[in-house]
Amino acid sequence: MQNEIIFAILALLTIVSSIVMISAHRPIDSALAFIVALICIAALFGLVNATFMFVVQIIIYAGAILSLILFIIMFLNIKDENLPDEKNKNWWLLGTSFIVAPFGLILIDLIIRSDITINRVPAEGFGNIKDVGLTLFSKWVLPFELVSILLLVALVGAVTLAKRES
Amino acid sequence: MSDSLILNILLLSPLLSATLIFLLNISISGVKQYIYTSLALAGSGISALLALYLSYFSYFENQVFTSHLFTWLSIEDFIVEVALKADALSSFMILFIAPVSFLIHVYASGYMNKDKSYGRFFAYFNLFIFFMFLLVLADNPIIMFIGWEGVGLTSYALIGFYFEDIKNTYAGNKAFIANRVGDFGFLSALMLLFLEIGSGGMSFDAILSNIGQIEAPMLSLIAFLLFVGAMGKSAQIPLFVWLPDAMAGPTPVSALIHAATMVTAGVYMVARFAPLYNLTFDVSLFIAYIGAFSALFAAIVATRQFDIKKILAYSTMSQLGFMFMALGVGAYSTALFHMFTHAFFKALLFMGAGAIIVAFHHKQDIRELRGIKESMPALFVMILIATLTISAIPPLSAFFSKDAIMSALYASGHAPLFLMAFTASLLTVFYMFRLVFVVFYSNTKQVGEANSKSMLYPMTVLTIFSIFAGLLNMPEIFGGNLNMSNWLDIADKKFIVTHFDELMLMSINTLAIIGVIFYTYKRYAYTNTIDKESEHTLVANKFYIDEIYSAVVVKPLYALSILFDKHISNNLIDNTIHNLALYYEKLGLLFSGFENGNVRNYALYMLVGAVSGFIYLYVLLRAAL
Amino acid sequence: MSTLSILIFLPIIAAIFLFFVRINIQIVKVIYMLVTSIILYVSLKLYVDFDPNAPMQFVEYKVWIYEYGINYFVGVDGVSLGIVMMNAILMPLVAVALYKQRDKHGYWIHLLFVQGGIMGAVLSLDLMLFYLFWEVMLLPIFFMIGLFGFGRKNFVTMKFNMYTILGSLMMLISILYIAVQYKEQFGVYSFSLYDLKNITLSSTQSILVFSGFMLAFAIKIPIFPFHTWLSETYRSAPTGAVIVMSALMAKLGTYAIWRFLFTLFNETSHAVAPYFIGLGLFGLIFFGISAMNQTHLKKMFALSSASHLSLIVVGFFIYDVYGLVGSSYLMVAHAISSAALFLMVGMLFERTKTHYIASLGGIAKVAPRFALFFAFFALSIVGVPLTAGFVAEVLIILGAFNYNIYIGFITATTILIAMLFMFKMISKVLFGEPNEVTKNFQDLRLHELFALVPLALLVLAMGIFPNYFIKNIEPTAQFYILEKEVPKNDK
Amino acid sequence: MLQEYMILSIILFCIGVVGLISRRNIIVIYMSIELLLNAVNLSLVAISADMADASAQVMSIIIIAIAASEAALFMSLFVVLFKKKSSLDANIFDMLGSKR
Repeated sequence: MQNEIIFAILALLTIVSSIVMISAHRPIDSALAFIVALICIAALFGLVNATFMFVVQIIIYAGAILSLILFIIMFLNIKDENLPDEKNKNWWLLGTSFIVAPFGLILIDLIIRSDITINRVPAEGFGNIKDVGLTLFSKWVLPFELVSILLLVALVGAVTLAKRES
Repeated sequence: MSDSLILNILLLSPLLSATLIFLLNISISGVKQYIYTSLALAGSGISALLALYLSYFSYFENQVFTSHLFTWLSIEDFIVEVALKADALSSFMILFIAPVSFLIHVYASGYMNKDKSYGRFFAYFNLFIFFMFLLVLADNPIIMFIGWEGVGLTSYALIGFYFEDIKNTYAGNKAFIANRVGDFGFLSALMLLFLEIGSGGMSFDAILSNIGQIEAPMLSLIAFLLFVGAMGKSAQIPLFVWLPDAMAGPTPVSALIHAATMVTAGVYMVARFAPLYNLTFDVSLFIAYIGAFSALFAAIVATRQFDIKKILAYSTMSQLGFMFMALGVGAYSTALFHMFTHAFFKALLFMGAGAIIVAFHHKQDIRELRGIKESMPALFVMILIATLTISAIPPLSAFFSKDAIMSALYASGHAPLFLMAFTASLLTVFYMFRLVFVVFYSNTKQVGEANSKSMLYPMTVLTIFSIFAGLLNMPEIFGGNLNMSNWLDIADKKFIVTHFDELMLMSINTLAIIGVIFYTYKRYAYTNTIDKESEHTLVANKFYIDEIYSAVVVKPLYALSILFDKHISNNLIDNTIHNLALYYEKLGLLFSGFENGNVRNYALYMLVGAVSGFIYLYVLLRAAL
Repeated sequence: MSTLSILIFLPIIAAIFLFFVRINIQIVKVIYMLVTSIILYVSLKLYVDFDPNAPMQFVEYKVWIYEYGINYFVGVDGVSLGIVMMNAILMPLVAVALYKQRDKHGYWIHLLFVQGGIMGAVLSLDLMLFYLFWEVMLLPIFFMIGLFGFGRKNFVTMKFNMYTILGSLMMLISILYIAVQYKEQFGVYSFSLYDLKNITLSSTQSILVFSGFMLAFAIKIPIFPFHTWLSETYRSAPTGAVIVMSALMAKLGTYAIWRFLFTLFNETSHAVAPYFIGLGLFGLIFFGISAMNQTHLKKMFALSSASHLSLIVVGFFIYDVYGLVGSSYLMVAHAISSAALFLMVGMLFERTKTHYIASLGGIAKVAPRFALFFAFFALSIVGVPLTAGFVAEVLIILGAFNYNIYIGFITATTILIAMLFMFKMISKVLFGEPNEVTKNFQDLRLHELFALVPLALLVLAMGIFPNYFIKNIEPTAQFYILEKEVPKNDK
Repeated sequence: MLQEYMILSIILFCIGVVGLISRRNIIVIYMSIELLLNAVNLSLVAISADMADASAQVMSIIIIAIAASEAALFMSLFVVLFKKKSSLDANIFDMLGSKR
C-alpha cells in the first residue's frame, strides 16, 4: 500500500514536470523541469528494486546529460530574441495532443484489459550491480562492445562537428 | 523482227534516249549540242519509222501486234500485265503521234538552239513520247493510266521548263493539279471497273466484252468517272483552266503536248471505251454537251485574246470540244478523224507561232507583231493554209473531218448541240482570221530574224499533211469509202444522212465561213480595230473563271488549312494537352508544400499515419479482444 | 548465333561497346559503318533465303524467364521483312550522307542502338520482349533530340517521350492483363503471341485491352487526335533522328497493328474497323490540308508523313488482301522516300542554315542534281507512276473501293491531297531565281550521291517491278485474311 | 505494479511525442527525445522487475549509453547551429525542403 502511494505521487510529479518541460517557453525552465522528471523516474526505478538503474539514472541523466544541457544553455548565452517566436505554441500542443491521444488511450486500454503481469519472485540481490554486471558481461557482451564503439564514434563526431565551425 | 520486238523497240527507244540524255546532262557539263540532238532524233526517229511500219501492216493486213513484257502486279484476281497491243485504234494513234513527234523534235532542235538547258529539254521531250506511247499502246487500263499520269508529269516539267520565272512553275503546278483531279476520276473508275468485272481479266478486250454484266447505274458512274479523267487531260469545262497557262512552256512543247498529242488522250480514251459509252446514253449526252459548251466557251474567249499562243490554246480547247461532241453522239471514228487532222494543222499553227516568236525575240502579243508578211513569206503561206484548214475550207483536210462532225450532230437530232457547234465553228473562223489579218495584213512593217531550216522543213511537211490528211477518210459523197472508219472498226453509231442534206449542210457551212472571213477582213485587215479592243472586258478576262476558281476552291482550302493547323491542332488539341500538363504541375505544387524541410512536420505526418493505422488496427482487432 | 539474333544484338552490343570505350570519332564512324554493313549483308541474305509461302520463318525460341512464360521468341514473315530491310538499308546510307556533319560519339552510338531496338521490336513474337524493345528504341531518340536537336529541344523531347510513354504504359497494362487472363484460363503464364491469341475475352474486356494497345500505336503513328507532338518533334530533331522516326518508328506503329491487334483481337478489330477507317481518312485529309500552310520544311514533311501513315492505317483496317498488301508496300515505299527527303532537308539545312520555305528558292539553277533528287523524292511521296508509292496507293484505293464505294472515293483523294502542298513547296524551294541564301548552294557531293542514288533506284524498281517485291508480302496477307474469315463464318 | 508502470510509460511517451512535434525550440525537442527514451526505460525496468530478469535492465543501460552519445552529438550540433544562425528555431533549418 505504501508503495502504491509513493508510486502515485512520483507518477503525478513526473507527468506534471514533463508537461511543464514541453510547454515552458525558455529552455532553462524546461531543463529544470526535466531534471525533476528524471529524478522521479530514478525514484520509480528504485521502487522496483532496480538499484543499479536508480544509480545510473541519477548519475548519467540527472548528473551528466542534464548538466551538459544546462552548461550549453548558459554557454550559448541564449537571449529571448534568440528563441523561436512560438505564438501558436499552445495551439500546436493542443492539436498534437489530440492526435496523439487516441494512440495513448488505445494503448492504455489494451494494457488495462490484458493481463500482462507475471509476478515472478525475484532472487536475492536482484537489480544490484553484481546481478546486472553479470548479465551484461555474459549474455550481452557483444552489444556492450558495440555500444562502446558507438560512444567512441559519437565522441569523434561531436568533436569534429564542433571544431569545424570554430 | 518479231512483232513484239518491234513494239518494244518502238516503246523503249524514246525512253532509252531520254535516259541517256538525262545521264549525260546531269553528270557531265558542257556536252556538245549535236550529241543531244542526234540522240533525241534517233530516239524519236526510230519510233516514228516503226510506227509507220506498224500502221502499214495494221491498215492493209489488219495485223494486230502484241507484246508481253512482264507482270506488273498479281494479287488474287488483280493481275496487271505490262502488255502492249497495237490494234487498229492504237496503230492509228501512233500513226500520227510518232511522226508529228519526230517533226516537232526536228523543229525543236532549231527552236531551242543555243539554249542552256538544251539537253534537259530533249530528255523530257523523249520521256514524254515514251509515256504517250505507253498510254496509247497499253493493253490494259492500269498501264494506260501510268502512261496517262506520266504524260501529265512530263507536261508539268516542260511547262515549268524555264523555272527561273516562278510563274512558269506555277502554271505547271496548275496543269498537274487539274490533271490529277481528272486522274482521280479515272483511277476511281478503273477500280470500280475491276471490282465489277475484273476477275475476267484487266485487258481491254476482256473488259469490253464483259461490260454487259455491270448494272446500269454503276455503269453510268464508271462512264462518268472515266470522262472526268478525259476532262482533265483534254481541257474541257470545268477542268480546262490549266491549258491557257500551260503556254508558259517553250513553243515546241505547246505544239506537241498541248495541241497534237497529250490533250487528245481524253478523246482516245473515250473512243477506247466506246462499247461502254454506247451503253450509257445519258453520260454520252453529257459528254456531248460538255464538249459543246467547251467549244463555244473557248471560241468566245479566243476572240478577245491578244497573246498569240493563248489564242491557239483556246482554239485547241475548242477543237477538242468538237471532238467530244462527236464522241458524245456516238460518232467515234469521226472524232478520231478530226483529232488526226487537228494534230497536223494545230501543230503547224503552233510551230508557225513559235517561228514568229523566235524571229521577234519572244514577243507574243499580236498587237506588237503587226506587218510581218513581207519578211517571212514562207511562214505566211503555211500559217494561212493552216488557218484555212482549221476554218474547214474545202478541200483541205479539216473540211472533211469537221463536216463529218457537223453531219453527225445534225443527224443525231440534238438541235442545241448542232447550233452550238455551228456557232463555235464560225467563231473559230473569226478568231483565227483575226489573228492572221492582224499579224500579216497591216500598214506597219517589221522585219524579224530568219528562221533556221530545221524549223521550216518540218513545217513544210506538216503543211502537206494538213492539206491531204483528209484523204484518209473521204466520205462516200466525194467518192471515198471511209477507209479510216472501216479500219478502226469502232462500234460507231450509224447516222443516215441523205446526200442532199449533206450537200446542203456543206454549202451553207462553207458560205457562212466565207462570209465570216470577209467580215473579219473588213474589220481587222489594215485597220486599227485591234488596238481599240479593251483588255478588260468580261470575255478578255476569260469570264473571270480563274478568279472564281481561286475564290471558290483555292482560298477556302487555305482557310481550311489555317483552321486545321492553327485552330484545331494547336489551339484545341495541343493546348488541351499542355493545359493538362500544367494542371498536373499545379497539383504537384500543392503537394510539394507539405515537403517543406521541417523535420518535425515530417514527424507529424508520420505520426498521423501511424496513429490512423493504429486506430484502424484497433477497430479491426477489437472483436478479438 | 542465328540470323535474327545477329540482326538484333550486333548493333546493341556495338553501341554498348562504343559507349564504354572512348575512342577517336573517326574510328567510331568506321565501326558504325562496319556494323551496319554487316547488318545489311545479313538482311540481304535473309531476304534471299526468305520463303514467301512459309508463315513464320527463322524462328528462334529460347527460354528466358520460365516462371512467367517470358521467352526470347523471334521470327520474320512477309510484313516484318519489309521493315527489317528498310532498317538495314537506311542506316548505313544515313551515315554515308551525314558522316561529315556529325562529330559526336553519341550520335552514332544512339543510331546503332536504335537500329537494334527497332530490329528487336519488329522481330519479337513475345509480347514482353516486344514491349522491352519498343521502349528501348525510344531512349536513343530521346537523347538524340535532347543533345543534338534544334530550337526548344528539351521541351520537345520531354513532351514526345511522355506522350509516347503514356501510350506504352497503357500497352503494358494490356499485355499484363491478357497474360493474367491466359493464366486463369490455361493455368500457366505465357506472353507468346501464339498462345495468347487462344484466350477468350468478353467483348468489354476485349475492347478495353484493344484500346490499351491501340493508344500506344496511335500515338506512335500518329493517328488524328494524338498527333500534336509530331510536327514540333520533327522540327527539333536532328536529321538522323527524324529519319529513324519517320521512316522506321512510325511504321512500327502500323506494323504492330497488324502483328498484334489483328492476331490477338480479330473480332474486336473487325468491330471497330469502321471507326478507325473514318479516323484514318479524316487524318489523311486533315494532315494533308494542314500541311498546305506550313512555312517550315520539316513540319510540312512531318504532316505529310502523318497523312500517309493515316492512309496506311486505313489500308490495314479495310482488311482485305489489297489493303493489307498495299499498306505494307506503302510502309516500305514511304520509308524510303521520306528518309531520303529528310536526308535532303538535312543537307539543305547544312548548306543554307534555314528550314524555312520562304527564304529558299532557285536551287534548281545552282544545284541541278540536288533539285533533281529532291523533286524526284517529293514526287514519289505524291505517288506519281513508276514510283513505289503509286503502286501502294493503287492497291489501297482498290481495297477501299472493295470495302465500300464511298470510302473508296474518299481514299482516292489521297492522290490529290499530297499535291496540294508538295508542288507549291517544290516551286518555292527549287525554282525561281536564286536569292542571297541559295546563290552559293553547293550541289550534291559524291558521298551524298552514294547515299541517295540507291534509294532512288529502289523507289524506281519498286514502282516498275512491284510484283517481285509484293510476292513476298502477299502470302502473309492471304494467310491473315484466311485466318480472319474463319470466325466470321462461325457467326 | 506492472500495469501502472506501463500506463505511466505510455503517458510519458505521449507527452514526449507532443513536445517533439509541437515545439520549435531545438533544445526542447532534444529533451522530448530524451523523455521518449526515459519512457521506454521505465517500461523496460518495470518488465525486468516483473519477470525477475536483469536482461531488460541491460537493455535500458544500453539505451542510456546511446542517449549519452546522442547528447554529445546534439550538444555540438547546438553549438554549430546557434553559431551559424544565432537562433534555436527548428524551422530555420529546412534546407531539405523543396523551396519555391
